[in-house]
Amino acid sequence: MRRDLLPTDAVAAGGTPEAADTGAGTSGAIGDDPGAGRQRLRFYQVGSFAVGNRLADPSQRTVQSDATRSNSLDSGHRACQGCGEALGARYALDAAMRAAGGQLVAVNATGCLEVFSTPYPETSWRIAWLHSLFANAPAVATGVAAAMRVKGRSDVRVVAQAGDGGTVDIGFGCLSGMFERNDDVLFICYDNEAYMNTGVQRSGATPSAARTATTEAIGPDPGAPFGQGKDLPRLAMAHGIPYVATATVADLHDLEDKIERATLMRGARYVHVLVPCPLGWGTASADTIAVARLATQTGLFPVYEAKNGSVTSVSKIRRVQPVEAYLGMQKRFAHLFGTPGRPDIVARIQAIADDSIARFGLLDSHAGEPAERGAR
Amino acid sequence: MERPFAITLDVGSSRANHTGSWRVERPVYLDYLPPCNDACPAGENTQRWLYLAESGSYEAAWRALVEDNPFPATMGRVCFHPCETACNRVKVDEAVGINAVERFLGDVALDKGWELPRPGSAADGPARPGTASGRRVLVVGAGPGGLSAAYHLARRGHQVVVADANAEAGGMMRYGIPAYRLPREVLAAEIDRLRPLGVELQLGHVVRDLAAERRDGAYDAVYLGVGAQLARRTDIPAGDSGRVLDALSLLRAAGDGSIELGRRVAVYGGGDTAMDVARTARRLGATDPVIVYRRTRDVMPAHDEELDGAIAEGITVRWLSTIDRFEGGKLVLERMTLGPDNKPVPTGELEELEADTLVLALGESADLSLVEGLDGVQVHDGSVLVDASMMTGAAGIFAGGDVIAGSRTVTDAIGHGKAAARGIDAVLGGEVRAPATRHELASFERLNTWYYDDAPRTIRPELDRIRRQSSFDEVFGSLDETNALFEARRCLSCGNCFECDNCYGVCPDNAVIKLDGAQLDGPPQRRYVVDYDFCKGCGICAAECPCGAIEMIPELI
Amino acid sequence: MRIHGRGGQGVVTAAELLSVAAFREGRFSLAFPSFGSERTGAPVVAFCRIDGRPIRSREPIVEPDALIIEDVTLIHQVDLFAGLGPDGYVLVNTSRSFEELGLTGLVERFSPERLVCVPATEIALEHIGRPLPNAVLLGGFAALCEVVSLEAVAMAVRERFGRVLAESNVAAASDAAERVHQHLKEWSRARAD
Amino acid sequence: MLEQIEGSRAVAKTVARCRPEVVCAYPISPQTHIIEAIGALVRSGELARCEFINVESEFAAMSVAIGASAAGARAYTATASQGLLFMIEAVYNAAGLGLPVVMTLANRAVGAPINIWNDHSDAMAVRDAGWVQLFAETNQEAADLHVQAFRLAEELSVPVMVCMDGFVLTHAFEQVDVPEQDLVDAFLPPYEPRQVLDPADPVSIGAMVGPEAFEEVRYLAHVRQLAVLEQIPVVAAEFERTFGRRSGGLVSSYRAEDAEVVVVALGSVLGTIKDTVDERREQGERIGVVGITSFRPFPREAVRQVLSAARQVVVIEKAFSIGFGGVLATDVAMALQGLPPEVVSVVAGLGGRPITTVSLRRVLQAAVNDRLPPLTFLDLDEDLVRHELERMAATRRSGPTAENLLRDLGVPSGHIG
Repeated sequence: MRRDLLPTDAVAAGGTPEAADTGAGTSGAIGDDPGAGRQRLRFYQVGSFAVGNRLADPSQRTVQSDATRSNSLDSGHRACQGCGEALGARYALDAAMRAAGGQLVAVNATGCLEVFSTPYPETSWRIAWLHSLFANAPAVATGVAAAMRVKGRSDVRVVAQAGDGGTVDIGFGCLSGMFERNDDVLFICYDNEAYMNTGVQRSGATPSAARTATTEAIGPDPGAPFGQGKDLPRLAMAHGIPYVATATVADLHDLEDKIERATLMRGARYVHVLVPCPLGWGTASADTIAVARLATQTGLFPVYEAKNGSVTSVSKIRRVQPVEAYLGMQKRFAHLFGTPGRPDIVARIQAIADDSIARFGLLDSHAGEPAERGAR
Repeated sequence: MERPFAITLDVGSSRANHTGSWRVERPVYLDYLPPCNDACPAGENTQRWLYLAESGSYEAAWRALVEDNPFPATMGRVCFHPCETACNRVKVDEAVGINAVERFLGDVALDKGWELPRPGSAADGPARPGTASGRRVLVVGAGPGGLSAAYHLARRGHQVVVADANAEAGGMMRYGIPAYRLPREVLAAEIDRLRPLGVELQLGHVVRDLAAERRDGAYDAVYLGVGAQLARRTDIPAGDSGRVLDALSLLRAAGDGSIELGRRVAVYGGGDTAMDVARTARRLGATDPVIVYRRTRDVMPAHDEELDGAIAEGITVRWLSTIDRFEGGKLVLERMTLGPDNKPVPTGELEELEADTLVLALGESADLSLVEGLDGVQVHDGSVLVDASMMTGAAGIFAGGDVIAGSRTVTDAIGHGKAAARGIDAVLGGEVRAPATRHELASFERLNTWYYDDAPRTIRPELDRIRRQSSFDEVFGSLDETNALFEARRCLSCGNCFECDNCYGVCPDNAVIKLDGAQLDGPPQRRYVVDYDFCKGCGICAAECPCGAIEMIPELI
Repeated sequence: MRIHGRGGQGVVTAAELLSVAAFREGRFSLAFPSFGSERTGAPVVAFCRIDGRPIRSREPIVEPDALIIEDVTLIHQVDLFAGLGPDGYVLVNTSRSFEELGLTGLVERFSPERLVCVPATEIALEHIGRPLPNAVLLGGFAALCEVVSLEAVAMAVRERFGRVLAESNVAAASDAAERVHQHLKEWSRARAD
Repeated sequence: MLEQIEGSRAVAKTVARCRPEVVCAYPISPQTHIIEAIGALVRSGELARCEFINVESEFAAMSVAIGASAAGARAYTATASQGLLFMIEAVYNAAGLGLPVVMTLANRAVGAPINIWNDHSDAMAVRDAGWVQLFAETNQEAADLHVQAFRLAEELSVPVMVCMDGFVLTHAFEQVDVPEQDLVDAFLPPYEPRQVLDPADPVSIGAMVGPEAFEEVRYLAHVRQLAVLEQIPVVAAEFERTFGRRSGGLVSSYRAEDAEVVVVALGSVLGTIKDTVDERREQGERIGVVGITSFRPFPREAVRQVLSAARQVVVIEKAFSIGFGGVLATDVAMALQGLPPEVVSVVAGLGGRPITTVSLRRVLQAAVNDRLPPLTFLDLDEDLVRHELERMAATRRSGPTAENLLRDLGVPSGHIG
């Protein structure tokens, strides 16, 4: 069920049955009469939203539905229960592995992902993997890519991955350099919106009003300040690199599609994946995907892709939600609710969501509107 | 490769770290009772056959269906489909068109000549090839209940004789349901399919003395499915000019074309039968049939789609009206209001309605003369009393359908027949099976509806209005295969794994194992098991299971 | 040798050329600048040691045997003559005389036959078309103290620059050498007189 | 072939002949001429099959080298001073991962105050990082050490830093026999990594190691360095056989056999010292010189042997550990533990201050006369220091020291030397 076979808008928005037809091959013979004709399978049951479908043609399945997926990040890792990053990393790297035909090397920045995956004497990776430092994953990946190029290994794709701290903060210098040189690296940021590895401190990706250990929910302006933080996908776009995309662990099809597309491109590519952190966000471990989904359905996390610096497609909001629905399930925003609560702050966050919806045209009614509208 | 100590590790070695020990809750795959199954009076495993139909395995789907109900083509036309009323999809968009898919399967089966399972092959009964039990059962009444009982008994290896006073089998299906809803050839074909099972139909055979009949025929048991044939009447003063008929007579006569109605026909009643009568009258030439009903639409017993069908054919309804008298081509109606408990209260206001014929569709009563005097058979309020196995107070005598209390529908009767067959089998020395534990209901709240794509139901083709007013051609057409498949795939599979791979995909610990189970009657079934060595119990699999088939259960500490 | 000038005048290059010239003549030499982050126009010093055996010392030359001064305006900024012995050579890029430069006192401290002014910038403009006095001065220097030959300087210049630039530099250097010879001849004649 | 060539260029040509596959370039004085020249060699095609990457920082330079090396490519970079300190985390990392990166360090002082001139503070700042640190005395040796560096690095999976004095060597034009390509090829086999990022044989490189094994990992790194110590003379001997000249080794000794006073130093200052020693020898003083080529691993045994007969050891070093004293002197003293020589430390040449024969002469005379204290600062302007100390004592807000000193000196920017 590849999204690239579909009109983007229709799928993103749920669309009509016809438009949402996943176009997934044929079911072969119908009934017991081989001559009854071949027809396109329609998965109205789970549409293109669930991981798989027993009726789909194997060639059209998601990587994650495949019993022989590479499990790039295997069992036994020490991530917390319900870790979005563990999920996102396996999603992304399995997809990259499939796209690259297994010819993949991954470079990892320091952070949760690195710590929980490779404590001596055990590693959870099943791929060629290198960890160097917190800030240098993009540069290390550049080195790997250069080595591959000089050795004529054009078949090998290089992925670098980091959390939001390693991407938007400490690693940004190297990342920007990698972008600017258009090095042949796919950089994946697993954004859980704070320094989770060190105990939930604010990063440049922490959203306004979120409580972290360094932006406590105390005082007249509780949580992370408004008007700060980096919108890295847009900064990446400003470098004019061939490919920039955002995704979440809540839409596997979209994520895999973007990773596969990015894997097969050349030059600097950037995919920014929202990966909720039950610990840092204060969500139930079972809600990791649900909260990521709400991030998209409120408009707070716009899902889109951009080529050569321009947005080329956006995932429309399917069931628009007020920000309360998203904030309300996270303890890091608990200070905004209850008695007396802070409806004024919630309103400011809603305004941010509305802005994002307008900027990217996330609702059908906004389709075609100019994307740029003020600062976030 | 000589690897540096500690900093360089062999891939996948973390599998030595069994993170399952972190778990305080464990996910368990459970099968819940889907609301469609729960609501089906015939006890159909609706979701199961929809599941099979989804993959295009129509014969497998039909076989799963006829495990419970031998008349899919019929039921796909006449069932009032409580399954759809119960369907959770109603809360997403619209109910799955289960009934239409059933009809599609039934029609495909007739078309392809698929045969019912062999005698003695009941999936839920003892294995007895042919009529190996050597027991004989008399079924009185070849209506839906009787035929259902006969079918299920035959499948349990018993020899069955069905006696019916009418010239043709089918009971109310044949004589009470208009042909525009159920073409007679469809009904006949499905009934004929019972014969290869060894079911003997004795038509035109009136059973008067049940005890004698049983003794003479050496029947080990009897199923009583005589239905309700006695029209209920009400005392309406009527002059000579007024022609008053009862609904069953009219419907029966319409079936053999032996009746002439006037132009102006009034129908008194508010059930499905009243609708059938009015619509039949329209087809027989009545220009503007009127239904007179004492109460309002929202409390009317007729199903919405029957009423809508009638209105679409130009039939009008006089709401909140009773018939005071019928005189000189005129009905005098009295206006009512609704009192407490929706009881109609007379207002004293009168009005007139021109009518040539008044048809009373006020329901029917069972003719219980057959059981009068039978030892042990108890009757209460016009209905025979039965126990859970459908047995009357008399040993070996079972009853179902309209003769017992409860909902009087074809589907209910089919369910009764099946239940009685099971009861009879037990009495005749079959294994006494404890009733299967009913699983917990798969409530809507269990579902994660995000995953289901928006897909409004398919509209069945309808006959155009002009032809509907003038012929007994079937009003609703069948779904074609594409539509049937589409409709089947709208099933949410409430409470039962349908192999969407979500749990397999969303587990952050790769702790869900995808099975590769070959399955005889359909596509390979790839359900899943949890690898408790690694499952940390986060619960994402359960939260993201579209159909709510995973439950988190606390670990015993 | 110590060479004084300003950033951009090729002071360092001059020292390097000198070292190459010495190398070409089979001697050991070591050239190095007074390392700094000097920008164009700032005072710059470069050094060159020449010897018949390997040179080990890397200390800056505080007691030079010879000085080349590429820019006389430095005279009042830097102690150009620091450490120069009484027999030291001095070659100054100027179209004026020591007297005209107000350096009469200086002249008296050293051997007057070893103090030569040569208008290297003018010569450079004439031959090269640009005010690049360094190779010109090396030509003059070869003539003055004969520590390296004009031919070796020409070789070094040809190694360093493209053909056209090299030949114009060589011509300019030869011109300067000629002028120095001329000057020395005049001086000895005057002295003989 | 002998050439009169700038040190940087000689190193660049030599490195190119070592056929590095990835070169990371970030400019910093006085390293610039090296990477500029390699860049030109790559552009001209003279150095083929090489990725020359203009990175955005020294940190990235070392990081790119780490990635390249881990992926099986021969990786090289060069830096100095602040650049080295900016990349220090990656410097440790390359060593910890056992990646045979070779780096030229154009030694330069570390600020503040910012200073671009030569001393050894930068090299000393990373002496514990796990890199091999080789110090070149001449540009010939600088060139030769790079060939040996790649060989050592790759044989033992350890990164090697070739330290050459900034400006003093990098910018000096002198005669160098740049190693010939065919000889380099014979001496330096293609890089065969001990561990490599290979999709066909995947491993996880760079695990987190906790208290249960970290000490062992560090100990093994130490053992590796000891193996390097064994290997350096072997490689140097083979180098001599191949190229016909001596270069490298653990230590070099000059007229030290019968010396009562032995001067120990690192790098290019050895030449000036040797000149001074020759002069003192003519005066009948029994003075010798020992140069340490391999600072890390530190050749404890070799140093012990070569110095054991001396009465006094004078360590002249271009760096010191503030609050204690000489770094090299400490190492030397440790090596001489239990032996008679007295070890004194002379800190000299900081921030590019010339180490002159005149000053050395004074030091050596003092040494011969046993008048050297344990720690001396060569040519320290004591008046200036006293003045500033007084000022600081007088008023707390005495202003920044460096600026005060400059004001006191009244020195314009263009001082000689």
